[in-house]
Amino acid sequence: MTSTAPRRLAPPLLLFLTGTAARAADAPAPDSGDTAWMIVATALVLLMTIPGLSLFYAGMVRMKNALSVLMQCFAITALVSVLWLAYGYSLAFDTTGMAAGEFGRASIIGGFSKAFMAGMRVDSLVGTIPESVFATFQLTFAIITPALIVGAFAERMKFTALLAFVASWFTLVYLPITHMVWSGAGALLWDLGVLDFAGGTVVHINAGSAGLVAAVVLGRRLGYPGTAMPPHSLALTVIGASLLWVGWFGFNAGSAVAANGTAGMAMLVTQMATAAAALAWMSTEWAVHGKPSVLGIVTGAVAGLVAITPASGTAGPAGALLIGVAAGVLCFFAAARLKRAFGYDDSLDVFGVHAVGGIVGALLTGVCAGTLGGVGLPEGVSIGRQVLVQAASVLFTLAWSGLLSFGILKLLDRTIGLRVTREQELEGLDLALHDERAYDH
Amino acid sequence: MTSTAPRRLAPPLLLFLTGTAARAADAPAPDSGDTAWMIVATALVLLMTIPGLSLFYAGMVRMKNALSVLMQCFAITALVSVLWLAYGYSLAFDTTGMAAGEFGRASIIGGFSKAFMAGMRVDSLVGTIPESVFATFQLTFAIITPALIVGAFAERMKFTALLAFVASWFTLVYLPITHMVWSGAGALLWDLGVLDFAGGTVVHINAGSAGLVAAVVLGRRLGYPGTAMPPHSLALTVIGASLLWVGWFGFNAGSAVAANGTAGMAMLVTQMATAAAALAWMSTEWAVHGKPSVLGIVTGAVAGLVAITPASGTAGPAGALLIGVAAGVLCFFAAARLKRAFGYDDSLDVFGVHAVGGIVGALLTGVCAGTLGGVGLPEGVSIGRQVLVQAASVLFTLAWSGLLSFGILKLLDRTIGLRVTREQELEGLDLALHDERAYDH
Amino acid sequence: MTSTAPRRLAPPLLLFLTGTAARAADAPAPDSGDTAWMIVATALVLLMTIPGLSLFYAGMVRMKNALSVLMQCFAITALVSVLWLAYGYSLAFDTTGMAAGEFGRASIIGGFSKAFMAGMRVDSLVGTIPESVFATFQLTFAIITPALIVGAFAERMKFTALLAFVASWFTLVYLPITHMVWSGAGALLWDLGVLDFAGGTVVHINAGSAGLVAAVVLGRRLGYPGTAMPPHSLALTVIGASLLWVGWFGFNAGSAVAANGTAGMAMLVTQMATAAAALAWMSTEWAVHGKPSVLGIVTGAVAGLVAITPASGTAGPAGALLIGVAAGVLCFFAAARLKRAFGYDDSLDVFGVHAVGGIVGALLTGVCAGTLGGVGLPEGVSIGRQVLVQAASVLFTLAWSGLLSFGILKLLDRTIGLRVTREQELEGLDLALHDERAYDH
Amino acid sequence: MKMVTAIIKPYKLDEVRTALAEIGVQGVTVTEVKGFGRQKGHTELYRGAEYVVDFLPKVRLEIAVVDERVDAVIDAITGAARTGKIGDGKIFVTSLGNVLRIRTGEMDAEAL
Amino acid sequence: MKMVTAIIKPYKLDEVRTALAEIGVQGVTVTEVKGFGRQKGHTELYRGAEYVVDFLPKVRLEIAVVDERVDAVIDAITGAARTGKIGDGKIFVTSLGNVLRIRTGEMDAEAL
Amino acid sequence: MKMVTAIIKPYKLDEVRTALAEIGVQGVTVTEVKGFGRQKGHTELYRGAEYVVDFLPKVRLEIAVVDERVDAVIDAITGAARTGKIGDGKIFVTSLGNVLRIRTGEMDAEAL
Ligand SMILES: Nc1ncnc2c1ncn2[C@@H]1O[C@H](COP(=O)(O)OP(=O)(O)O)[C@@H](O)[C@H]1O
Ligand SMILES: Nc1ncnc2c1ncn2[C@@H]1O[C@H](COP(=O)(O)OP(=O)(O)O)[C@@H](O)[C@H]1O
Ligand SMILES: Nc1ncnc2c1ncn2[C@@H]1O[C@H](COP(=O)(O)OP(=O)(O)O)[C@@H](O)[C@H]1O
Repeated sequence: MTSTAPRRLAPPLLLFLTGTAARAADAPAPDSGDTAWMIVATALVLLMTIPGLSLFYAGMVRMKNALSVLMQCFAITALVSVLWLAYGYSLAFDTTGMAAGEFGRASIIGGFSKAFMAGMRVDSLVGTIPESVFATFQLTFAIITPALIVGAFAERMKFTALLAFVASWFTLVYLPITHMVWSGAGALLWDLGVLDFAGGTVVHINAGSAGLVAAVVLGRRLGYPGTAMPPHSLALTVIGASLLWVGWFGFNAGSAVAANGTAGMAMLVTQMATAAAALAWMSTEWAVHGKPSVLGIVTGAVAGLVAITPASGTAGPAGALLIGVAAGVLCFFAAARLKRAFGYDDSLDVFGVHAVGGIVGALLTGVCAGTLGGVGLPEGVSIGRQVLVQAASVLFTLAWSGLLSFGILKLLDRTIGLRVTREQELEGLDLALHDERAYDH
Repeated sequence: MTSTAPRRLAPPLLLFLTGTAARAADAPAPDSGDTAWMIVATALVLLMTIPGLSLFYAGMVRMKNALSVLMQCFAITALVSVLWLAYGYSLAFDTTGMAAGEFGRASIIGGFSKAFMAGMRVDSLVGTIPESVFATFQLTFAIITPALIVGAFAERMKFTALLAFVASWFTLVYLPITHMVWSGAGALLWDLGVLDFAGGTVVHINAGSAGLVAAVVLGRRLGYPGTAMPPHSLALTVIGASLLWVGWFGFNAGSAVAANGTAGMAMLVTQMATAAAALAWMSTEWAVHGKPSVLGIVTGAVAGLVAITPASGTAGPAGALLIGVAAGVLCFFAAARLKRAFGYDDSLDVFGVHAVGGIVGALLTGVCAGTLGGVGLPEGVSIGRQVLVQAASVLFTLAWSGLLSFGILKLLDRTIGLRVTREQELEGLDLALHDERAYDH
Repeated sequence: MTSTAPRRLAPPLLLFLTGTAARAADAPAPDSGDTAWMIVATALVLLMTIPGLSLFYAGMVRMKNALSVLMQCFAITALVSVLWLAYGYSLAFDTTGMAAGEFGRASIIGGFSKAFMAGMRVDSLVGTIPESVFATFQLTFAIITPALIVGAFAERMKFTALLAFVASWFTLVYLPITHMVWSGAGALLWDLGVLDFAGGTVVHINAGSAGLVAAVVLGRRLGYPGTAMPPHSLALTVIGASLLWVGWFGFNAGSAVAANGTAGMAMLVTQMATAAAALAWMSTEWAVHGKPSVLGIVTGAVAGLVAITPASGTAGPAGALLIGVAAGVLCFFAAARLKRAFGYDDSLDVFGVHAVGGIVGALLTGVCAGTLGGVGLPEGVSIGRQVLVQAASVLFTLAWSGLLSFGILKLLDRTIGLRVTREQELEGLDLALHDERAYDH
Repeated sequence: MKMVTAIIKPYKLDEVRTALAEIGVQGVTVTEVKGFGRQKGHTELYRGAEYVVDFLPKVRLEIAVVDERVDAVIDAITGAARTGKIGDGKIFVTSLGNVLRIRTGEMDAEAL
Repeated sequence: MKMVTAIIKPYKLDEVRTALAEIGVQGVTVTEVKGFGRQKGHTELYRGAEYVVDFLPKVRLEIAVVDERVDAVIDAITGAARTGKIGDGKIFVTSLGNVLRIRTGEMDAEAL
Repeated sequence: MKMVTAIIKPYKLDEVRTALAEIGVQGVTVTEVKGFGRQKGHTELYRGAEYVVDFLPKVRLEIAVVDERVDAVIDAITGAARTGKIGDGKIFVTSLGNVLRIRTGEMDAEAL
């Protein structure tokens, strides 16, 4: 069903067409405009993690832990890059043995035929762009996803445990989910018909679920929630959020894998959903607490960015407004109330913003593709059915990521240990783990 | 006269050609290179406001008000985006009923036919790029213009008043001026023949005039000018100024609405005018005060960026040097002397840098288009005549923006009130209005 | 030999082909995709200096000198731009009188035929892009190179001396080396056959050699090495390093002067070498000192970026890993041990990171072009021979830059003086030279 | 000799300094401190985590003076720092054994 | 009256504040200080430059009290700040000549 | 016992610390302060707004010692901190009633 739908706009569509099945058709030709855009989109998504997300997070922790967060994000960037080269790209995007509607090992995970970028030459293409660009673009998604999880266990995790967790989670959670959603016909969730243009499921729900589990397994920070733990530098957080917004154009519009109308519309709806969510969070907070805050409005913007992500290739401007408002309001309550109600310490609200925002977006993607100016659903698919497909994919991802994260963390806890000592936590991770201080003022 | 001049390079020219009159001619085709560049240019102009301008401004205020400035810029970004979607784009760029040389309602303001992006599809084009990209690119200009004004009343305006002011000013001042200058033949200032490639009039003089009025209507900050109010973090200001410089390539070269020689030359002259203005301000300050300062050199760079903006599509490298040096020297005296002489408290020199720099640029645009390596004036237009046209447009914009800003502010003052209380001002806007502190060191 | 080798991928190749010799062949046509990419690449390389490098450096100095570093980088940006317009572009890229294999004045330095961009029109091309874009792109390299040297004499140089030094060094060192390596057949090092895709020799070894000489000629900072001089804000340093990483895509992939497979592969190998170097430095530091640090991992990343620079157009992913690991380990020992052993005070390790990283990269470029997935060496050139050519170019550049830097600095020392007074150094350069403080907290 | 230590509101520092200069006080050492007292603090709110910050930024002045001048100093401070609102601060007076000027070795009254 | 000055570990500030409030102390002035003492500092390392930082962040409390309450104050501080580990800090007691409340002009015990 | 309070130039802190360690002083509490005195401040200039900053960054040391050691402490500080230039700072000596080590409850001389 889906393989013929012109509206199926997930990034690897072109890969699929030119990489395997459609090779017989007219030979793909490189396009310098598409290539130009995708190189820049890659730079923009990298900018989202370093320095974007790093600063967004580092500003929110206490001064004594600011560097530890920057360190974690930077090390993840380096570590995931090398793993991507070694086997990640291959396990995610090797489509050997896949066929639409047939279930097998290859529906879950790719093989090793592209390990160490085997077979990639300067002139290898994916669609109209060099394969080197496609592989690096996808890498930046693989980097930011585990980096997002950092917010959940900030201020208390051992750096060794972080490295081990990220390497394992990347391999056992990120790569399979990416493969299942984006690698093309024959992949589990692709065949199910999930719409996830730029990674609501692959990136945000995936990271958010892992974050919740990690927050619970690691336990609360010393003193939480009694002690005040105000952000040490909201200036850094605002820089980070701003760079996330700007960089997200690469994330969403880049997921068109071309400089075309789909990319343009993805940019427009991204802008609108983000703005709407920022205003929605601000207004809700204003109504509930009496004052609007800058941490609030920027968090609302991030919630909007998260929620529009899966819909950015299919929703229209009006749909974007709906998605933005819903994400702004619901994520506010998730971050401000839910975690307090349940008592877990998801330090920087990875679950409340990324999982909740991602779920809101995933479900509304089903709604907004087919109405409110969206591009329309594949023939024969009703809105209700698409929403069900979206919901199934959400649950599948929550479960896959949650269960495997739990297993990985428990294993690490029993072997190398997850958490710093009480003394280290009191002293702060910067000095305790890295022999450095963030500021010498 | 101007409608046939090949040198008329304001951004909406292509819109005009492909959108209304010239539809009969050969069908416009999308160009992936132009599209790639314009998506990125949009991201760059957004980067100018968040985090660029926000940081430039936030670093210059006292620590207790740092977040309030960041909050204002971020909220403007969100608010203007949604208003742009609702009616802004339509009022600015709907050209229904316009005809070259004919004056009517449509010469001043567009209609509502494009409200909520009505009629915009994934494959709608403006020239060679998707209309979605054109609309988002133009939006980023609509965002930064009111954000510039923030500098004039920093450290004392109520946040509610700010929101109300921006919504009104955007509607009554920004949209008409944009329409009159950029929407094409039939628009008032377009028909007059004004050269404003990237927004010297639309953005800078417009914002600068409003800033001066706002500074006067709100009155001085408590303690000004006796009390020292040094910038709380020049590091942030330098980051902001640097991002403004980089992002301005999107602003000026993006105004070519294509990746071509005009864009390239716009980038080159932008670089040269900015560099010259930075050196000119630095040297003037060095001569006058005995030492060069980093706040000085970066402000000089911004003055150069402002001044080259209207000329960036028509001036050559030598003209850019002239414009840069003039802006650097004159804006220095405007910021350092003029406001002290007249005693108004334009906190961050919106008038001194943006209005004065914009006027210098607008007038010299007339000079440098026709000489010093410029692209030449339309046939039959002398330099003197063009300078007169430029001067008329400057005065018109100063008056339109000044008078309407005055009206809006006075109205708001009598209704919701413009200014925080004395206690709030002493405590700082961050805590008083937003319950937050910028740093917890 | 080299003029026919398809593997010779230095940026000006296209210039050479379309600018002089090959003019008779099919007329070059502008390509909007290539132009789009090169405009953005230019913005990215500018971003590397302001704010990238400025912050990387400013964060590492003591608070009292933070602004002086920002000031130096910003002033260099402005000064070099104007000099580039006046004569720099011409001396670097005017190829009048050059012919492959013939030695003469023009093999060392260009003429003045392009001074003040003479002859450059809106539609002038270099290869497939506007000449204005090519000239601005190259300018950004001319800016960052002297800015790199700032790290060597940070916290003690007079601002007047800095300006004089940079103007002289740019003219006598940067322009000739650029010309000799990149201007095309007939240039000294080009004819020798050196591979320097994006500036390992021109930028990094050149700056690193000057840095070492400057550190020695100026002498140590007061109190070095006894007194602790911890970085005043590692947060700024991490922002700077992150922006360097992101911006470096413009530097390396932009050196393809087109949006094609070479650019794409340059991006991929840049990412991999940087990641590998970051991990290598981190691991080495962890092993040697017992803890990994954020200053370490980001410095490692910069070392990797430096080292892959000359190789980025010729190495494959596996070669990139090798180059990254070698740079990470060797630069660690150069920065942590070498300067302590010899006792010079290269404040921010310009020699240890840029010269050493540049040398590692230059030599391994010879190795990795011909093996490990590289694009292959020109016909008839063995790996051994290429490494010898690389080594000769390294030595030539070290000597040219070192000797001329020494002469310039000694001359300035005897005339205007290089170093601030003891009192100024104790008070800090920000107040002493610029009447400003970085923070008012 | 006495050491007069005053805790005042930060934005009053300039006025107090001027008042002290007017009566001829030439030296003051100033510290930024946090004050807990009767004056209420403020509320901060971060993503729904609301908490009351009960300290307030204050400035602490130390002024060493000869006994005869204590009252004048106290009057100068009080006059300039008083707003009549809670939180204006306190003045503490303690006796001071010796004073020494490091530069010259001068002692006590000469050293002030 | 006495001035009780205590140097404590920063993360103990909240507990000490609470303990003081419980015994009715209404005013405290707090300064962030660096302490050198028997407790060892930490090592910092920047690109191979390793050095020992021998100061530690501490918090200094000043509490003016009437003589009768000195012991109660000392007990409250000690009880809340003691961890038994080196570096817990010191308490210094000095005599206080006069106290004045700037807002009202009240003196001494009334001013506390 | 006495409390010796010294105001010195910041860059002299390391030398003074060393001099104190040499004579066996084991504990010092250090505060960053701003000093107003005879020494002139600096000028700052922001976009034509020029103003004189008349405070200077100083460091304040507090050292509790037994009476016999006061002179040695003063000599150590003076020796290390003196540059002979205006602004070298002051030393104040006040008497100290009691000292208590929080960790152990030791009192007075034992507590130092
Ligand atoms: N007993 C005390 N000991 C030390 N400092 C005190 C004491 N009481 C008050 N202070 C200081 O004086 C400041 C002002 O006191 P507060 O009770 O708020 O108002 P007021 O001085 O008007 O009575 C406090 O913030 C605190 O710094
Ligand atoms: N003689 C002293 N004078 C002033 N402050 C002191 C003195 N001795 C210690 N201190 C302060 O008390 C703190 C704790 O002292 P330290 O010797 O480390 O541990 P302990 O209090 O457990 O003996 C020091 O960091 C310092 O701030
Ligand atoms: N009367 C005083 N009370 C408190 N502190 C003082 C007094 N006089 C000077 N100081 C402190 O001593 C510092 C040095 O004093 P200053 O008059 O500048 O130089 P000098 O100590 O050489 O006479 C001042 O910056 C201030 O911190």
